[in-house]
Amino acid sequence: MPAPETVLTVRNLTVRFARSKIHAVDGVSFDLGTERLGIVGESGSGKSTLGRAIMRLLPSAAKVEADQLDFDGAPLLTRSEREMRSLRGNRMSLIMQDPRYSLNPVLTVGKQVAEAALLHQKIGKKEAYAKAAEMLARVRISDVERVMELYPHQISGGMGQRVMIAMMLLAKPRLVVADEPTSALDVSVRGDVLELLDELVRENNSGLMLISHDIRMVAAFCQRILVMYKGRVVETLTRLEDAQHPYTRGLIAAMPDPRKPVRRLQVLDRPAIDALEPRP
Amino acid sequence: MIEVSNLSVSFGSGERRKQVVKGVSFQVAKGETLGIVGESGCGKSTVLRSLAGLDRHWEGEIRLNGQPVERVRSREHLTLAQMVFQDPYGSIHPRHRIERVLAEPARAMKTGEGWDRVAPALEQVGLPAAFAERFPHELSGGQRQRVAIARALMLEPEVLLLDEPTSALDVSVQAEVLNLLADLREERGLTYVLVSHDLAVIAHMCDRVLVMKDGLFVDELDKSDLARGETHHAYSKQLFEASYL
Amino acid sequence: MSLASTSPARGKSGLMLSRLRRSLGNALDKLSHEPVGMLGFLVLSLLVIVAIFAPLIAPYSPSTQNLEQALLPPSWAHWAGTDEFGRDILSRLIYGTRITIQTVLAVSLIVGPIGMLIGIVAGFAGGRTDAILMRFTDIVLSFPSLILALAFAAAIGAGLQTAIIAISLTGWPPIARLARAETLIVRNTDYVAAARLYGASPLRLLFLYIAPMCIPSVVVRLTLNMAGIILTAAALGFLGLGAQPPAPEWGAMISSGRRFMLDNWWVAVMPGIAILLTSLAFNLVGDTLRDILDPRHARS
Amino acid sequence: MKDFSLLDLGKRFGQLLVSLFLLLVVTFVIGRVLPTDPVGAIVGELADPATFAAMRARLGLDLPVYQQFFVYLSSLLQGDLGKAILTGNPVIEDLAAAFPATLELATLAIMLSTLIGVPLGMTAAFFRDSWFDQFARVISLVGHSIPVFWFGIFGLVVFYATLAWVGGPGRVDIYLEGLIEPRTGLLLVDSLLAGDYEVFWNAVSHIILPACILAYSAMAYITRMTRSFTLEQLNQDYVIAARAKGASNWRIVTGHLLPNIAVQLVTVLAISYGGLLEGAVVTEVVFSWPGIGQYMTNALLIGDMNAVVAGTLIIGLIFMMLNFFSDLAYLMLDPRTREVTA
Amino acid sequence: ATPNDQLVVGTSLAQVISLDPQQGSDAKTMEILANAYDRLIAFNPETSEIYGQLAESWDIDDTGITFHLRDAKFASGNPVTAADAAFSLVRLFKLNQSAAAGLKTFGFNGDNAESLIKAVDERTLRVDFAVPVIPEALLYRMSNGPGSVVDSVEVLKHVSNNDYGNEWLRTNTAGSGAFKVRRWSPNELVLLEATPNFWGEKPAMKRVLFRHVPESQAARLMLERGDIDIANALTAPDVRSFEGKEDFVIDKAKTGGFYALAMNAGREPLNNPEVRRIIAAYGIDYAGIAKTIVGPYGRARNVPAPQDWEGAIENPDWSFRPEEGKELLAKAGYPDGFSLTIKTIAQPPRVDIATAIQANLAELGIKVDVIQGSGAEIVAQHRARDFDLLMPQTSATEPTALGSLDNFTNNPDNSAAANNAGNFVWRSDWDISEMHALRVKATQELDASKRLPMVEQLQKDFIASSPAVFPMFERFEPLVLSARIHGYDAHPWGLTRLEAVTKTD
Ligand SMILES: Nc1ncnc2c1ncn2[C@@H]1O[C@H](COP(=O)(O)OP(=O)(O)OP(=O)(O)O)[C@@H](O)[C@H]1O
Ligand SMILES: Nc1ncnc2c1ncn2[C@@H]1O[C@H](COP(=O)(O)OP(=O)(O)OP(=O)(O)O)[C@@H](O)[C@H]1O
Ligand SMILES: [Mg+2]
Ligand SMILES: [Mg+2]
Ligand code: NI
Repeated sequence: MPAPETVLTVRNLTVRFARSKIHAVDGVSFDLGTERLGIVGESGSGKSTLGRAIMRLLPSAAKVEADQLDFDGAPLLTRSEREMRSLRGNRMSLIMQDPRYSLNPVLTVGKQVAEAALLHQKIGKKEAYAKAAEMLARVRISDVERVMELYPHQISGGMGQRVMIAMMLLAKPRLVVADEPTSALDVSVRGDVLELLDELVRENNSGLMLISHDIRMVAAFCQRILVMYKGRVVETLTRLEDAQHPYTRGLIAAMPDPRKPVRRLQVLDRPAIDALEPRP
Repeated sequence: MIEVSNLSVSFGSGERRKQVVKGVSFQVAKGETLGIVGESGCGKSTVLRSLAGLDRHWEGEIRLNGQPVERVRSREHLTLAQMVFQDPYGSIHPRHRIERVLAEPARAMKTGEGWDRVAPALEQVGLPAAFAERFPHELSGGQRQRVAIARALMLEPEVLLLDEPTSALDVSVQAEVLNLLADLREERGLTYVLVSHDLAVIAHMCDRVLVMKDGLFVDELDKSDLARGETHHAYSKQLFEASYL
Repeated sequence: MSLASTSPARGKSGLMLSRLRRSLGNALDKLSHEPVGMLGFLVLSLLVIVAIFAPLIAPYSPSTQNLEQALLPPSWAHWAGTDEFGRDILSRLIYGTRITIQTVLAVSLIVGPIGMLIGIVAGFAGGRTDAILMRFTDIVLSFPSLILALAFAAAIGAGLQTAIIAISLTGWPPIARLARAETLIVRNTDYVAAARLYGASPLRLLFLYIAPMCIPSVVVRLTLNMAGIILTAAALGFLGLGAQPPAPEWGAMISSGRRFMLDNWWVAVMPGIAILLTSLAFNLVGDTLRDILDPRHARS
Repeated sequence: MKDFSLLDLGKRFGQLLVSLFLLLVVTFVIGRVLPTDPVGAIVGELADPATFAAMRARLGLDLPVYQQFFVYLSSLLQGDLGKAILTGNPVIEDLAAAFPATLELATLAIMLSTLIGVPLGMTAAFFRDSWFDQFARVISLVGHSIPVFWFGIFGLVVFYATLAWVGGPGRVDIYLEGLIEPRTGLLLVDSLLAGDYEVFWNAVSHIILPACILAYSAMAYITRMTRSFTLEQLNQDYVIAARAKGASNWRIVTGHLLPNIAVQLVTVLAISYGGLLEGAVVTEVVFSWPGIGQYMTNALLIGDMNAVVAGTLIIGLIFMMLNFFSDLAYLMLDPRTREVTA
Repeated sequence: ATPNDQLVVGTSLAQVISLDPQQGSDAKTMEILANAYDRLIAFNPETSEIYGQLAESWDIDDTGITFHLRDAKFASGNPVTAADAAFSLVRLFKLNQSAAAGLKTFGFNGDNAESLIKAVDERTLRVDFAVPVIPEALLYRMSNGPGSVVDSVEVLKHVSNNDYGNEWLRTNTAGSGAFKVRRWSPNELVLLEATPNFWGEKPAMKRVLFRHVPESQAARLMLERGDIDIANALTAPDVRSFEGKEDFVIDKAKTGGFYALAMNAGREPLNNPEVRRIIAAYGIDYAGIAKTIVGPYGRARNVPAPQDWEGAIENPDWSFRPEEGKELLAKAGYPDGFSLTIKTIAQPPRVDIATAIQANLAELGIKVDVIQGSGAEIVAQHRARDFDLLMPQTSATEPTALGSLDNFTNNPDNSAAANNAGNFVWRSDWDISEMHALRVKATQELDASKRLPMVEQLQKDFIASSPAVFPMFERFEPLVLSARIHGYDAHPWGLTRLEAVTKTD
């Protein structure tokens, strides 16, 4: 049975934190199919908040409102926490930035990956470990047996991120939100991890939201890019060259490019952008 | 300006002794900007810290401005090179006002009052003088990094050691800080050693780049190599490819 | 020049004062978002006011005995009843705030600086100095505190001063440990590294860089300790070694009042309530201060 | 983060011995320069000065302090803690009687306060700033803010005298006293070993009230620390990761948080336990509990320095051992402190 | 509730530090030992009549007393012999500790004891007088705890360093009483067990337990609940709470001792007799304190002989008159008053009395600081004459007016060099050579009709002499018994025998 093409529909999603007047996410709308969608924007522009809002993982202090927030054709916001739990890690997953902090430091890698299997599949411990081993092998970890016995601080960052991916993609989710999955990694392993992620997502026929502030990396990797500025989506691009919005253009220009050396980098003209993006 | 020969640094002792920097040598000419790239943990910061005088258990020889320096620096030698740290949030005392942050170098060195030089220093890095009264948490990351740079310049060193000065910052802010560094270099004829893992930043700023791996320099690239994306070592090739994807 | 804020006319001290006011206002502002902490703060303020104006507030003298009127239950004449000597309990409680505040402040003022000094020196110097200082701290810490207090009282005689010194004697090690732990973190920060680079002397580092970072958590800890101080003073009173009669020290009142608990509940219950409220207030304020001041416990 | 290897532990052990020695010196000196004179208590207040002097000489108290110290030290090295001046009993026997009483009480108290305090603290952290958080805070602080003797007498009146739910002061009903031969000195254990269930249940009914009261006063610290540890952990990304995996709150608490705070918690519990083992004099007095706190206080009041020095040494030793073991716990519970194998 | 064959006494055992009857003189210790040891003679608490315990009879002559012992056995099974009795008394003077003080005033000491106290045969003991004494007085003193007869065979087995078995007897008993100590855990309990070897009637109680219950309110609750049978360390309010309760009986042992006030006559301004007189006669609210604080623990009394005793004189009209006192002080040269300290053991009711005195004297313009301390501390300071005011308590050595004058009118040599630190008057640095001489004369006057006026005169002299150490309150030991207890006759000195005690449901 072919899955419906639209994985996620977001209309006018707004997130506000208690005691803060500003909306962290402000009227964001987009559709996600089985594609790779990049979300870029500077720090604090609401990227992570958007991702977590979709996962319903924001703290209770956050108020999430939306005209529509449908996952696989069914609304998300009205679901109970219990229903959400059965979705999370199963039908939708979140891959986080830094494996050093997002893996539990006192549990072995194997245990943490196996937990993902235990939580959503009615299987025993043994099978869960077998599943975990299988998945770890899929993310090209050699010597799986040994690695499963290790603690997070005993493996490298790149490996940690693979473990994270294995853990989150074990259940072949429909929707994968990757929140800066590579920004804590070395450039040299960054490519590998992205490639792996891409491969798995394709295979599962899932939709991927890749959150990053590295616009060039996102451009190279994703089919579509949402550019966020102060909680709003200011532009949707398929190619960097098409960028119209001054913020996007400024962002591109601010990145040093060794192939096009300049003496001085261009900086953002924030007042001009803010004038263009009036806040309600 | 800087001459380093056969510098090695080890941490720990006994069985756990680990050599982090394994006998490297390099020179930096006056006014030059040297970049050091390499993956995390390869020893970049350690080299820099030894140059600055923060790590005291190095072996080999370091000469600054032609004078050999000891492991425990004298005050005069300290003023030769100052350092700017990666994390603008952690490198400024959270409970000192900016004026104190900037006045401290002069006061600690006992070279005059220091307070009256705060305003010009702020101006120099493009911050309003009114910022003197603020606490660090009242500044943004980019502004803090400017303050850190201003502080490093208070003792008028000839060498600035920059340890990933922009990696904690947004690209847009990064551009501002890099521009500032470029301007200062021009105005004062400063010598920079810039450590980063971001090749784009390195390439933008540096005249010459050393590629480091496991405590050794494996490659040296000059400006034209960088522009052409030319490398002389498999590792630097890999690094480049990853950065330009 | 456009340096409006540093115009010499206002002068350094005026500036300092306005800054102080601002940061105090800030703290109060934050406190006002914490209803429970605010409550504690109000109780403590009330306590201070009562202590200052004790002679004006108290309806009777705290030490005048009237054996005819011993052990009267609370009434309009004696809101909190009278004790076994016929003294008005409310008046004694009111005067007792002075002793309590005095004890708490004195202990805090001794314990805070000593503990902090030892802690930051140990943490900063490291190596042998650290080992020696921390072993010394361990010894004091492992010394049964009440025993030390008793020994001390035996040596220099019972009394409030003794109690203060005795409590202080065993009170500083936790502070020292806290300050040391904090110092260990702070001394590895980049701002300390930077300060080393511009030649700051060890003393400068200790007092200008490290100490200010330890102060908030030390203050928090001290505030939380204050409740403990009141209770330790009470325990010393229980053993007859705290403030000497007729001083209306709450702990002494409660411990002599306990002899009447079954028949004349108010004699022990009234000071008990005073101690409970005060130490609760101190605890609440300390707890809240920790939430406000300690960045590691900052609200997300 | 602490970083220990076995070597470091060995070093710590050495330091422990040095600390103990210093503790001995300090206690001894304090004891001997104190003006309280044990001789008066022995010979009685009406005796002649000559009798005083004779007794003082017999006890070796007429020597200079340093000589007394060496005499003491040399017998200590032979495992002899001396005789209690007070009773003429070997101190070690007195302590062997008094310490188990305290141990029993303290152990039960720490168990109770852990069982209640830890879940309370974690729940409070989970529902931070909710009414439950405030409630937990006030409840635990009240325990920390009321003098124990006040609570003790109150508890006796309510639960013993009025409701008759628990036994009164003392370790067992008095007529059952002396029926069980002490083996471990822990009455609960001894009575079970002897198979005497009447004494056992009687002892349980006696220990429960003081244990609850001590537990309540210790609970505040445990609850608060648990709460702040938990809060710290709740801010960590791995908790969000666990939730993103679909783990329930219960699973997050038991499977993820608890192992993480266990390490810090062990230290807190060790400190609390140490404090309780020091002997809660006041509680012991109210509940006529023949524990080490009462023993030491009495010894001190009467100037029985042999007993005080020995008691302090034992308590110091326990404190330092607890410290030592909580360091060991770090090593065992936190994989980050173990040797890196990868 | 307690079983019918066990007696449980809730008390404070803090002061019990030695079980050697010839060592300590602590009342609690004696209370326990009274049932483990027999004395040659004892006296009836009600009538003060002397009767034989181990002695079946005795003959008094001009030079001494001959005791004829009954057939009895020690708990060890050894027979009780006159040699044991002689050994015990000699031992008392050889050890020469507090316990010996009472008999030492009659001229016995370590050097002459062996020649004065001798076993004539198996069953006959001869005690010769060292100085002329009233035989009755000697008998009373011998009936006290230190007169206990120890099992010399057992004790001699445990002698080390010439200590007369003291080290061993401190923790063991070797007596012929109805009970023997089976267990003594300091500050916990003393467990007595009936011995099969007792010479008298078999006691109804199989075991007697003295339980350390230091907290009076706890003891009170236990008594109410029936977990103890007798409570004898209750505070005044707790004793009062049992008044009028059917199931309980309040009893009072009139110890014949006093709560006293010692002033240091060697210090300014207390060396001024007028100042002392003003404090004693105008400065203290005896009646008020007796009513609200001392309560069942005593009654106001300033004459050093208990009110009820033969030969005791009326109380002087000392009372609290602050205005007059203040005036007199001004006349005496202290218009602005002065400052003093008052030292006391941290124990009710003494602390409370001190607090009340503090408030009283404040009204005369005398500022008093209360200093509490442990028993050891305060006694040491008292012995060292290191105090201004201090509150000792005394106990009687014989139930006669003359006997109780011992503590207040006896000071052979007041010089510092005499260092007679066991003596209360010496401790107050109060020189009373005339009164002392009169007292000695009285103690040697065998004719009761001549002695009585001397004793009365002595009391009058005492009151008139602005005493530096004087009684404030007669000291009672109140105790509360469950009504289940029968046959408990509280002995004034705590030497209550329990063999006749029975219990009903
Ligand atoms: N728990 C929270 N309480 C209050 N405000 C919050 C909270 N979390 C995030 N915010 C605010 O919401 C805004 C968006 O934050 P978010 O973390 O989504 O940004 P981001 O784009 O992911 O930034 P970065 O690139 O730094 O990760 C910020 O202004 C932030 O301060
Ligand atoms: N004080 C120290 N004690 C022990 N090991 C150290 C110490 N400081 C650094 N190291 C080790 O030295 C190695 C090099 O560290 P360094 O900080 O120089 O790396 P780097 O190249 O700057 O990495 P990054 O890009 O992450 O900053 C690392 O393996 C690190 O663990
Ligand atoms: Mg983010
Ligand atoms: Mg680095
Ligand atoms: Ni914390």
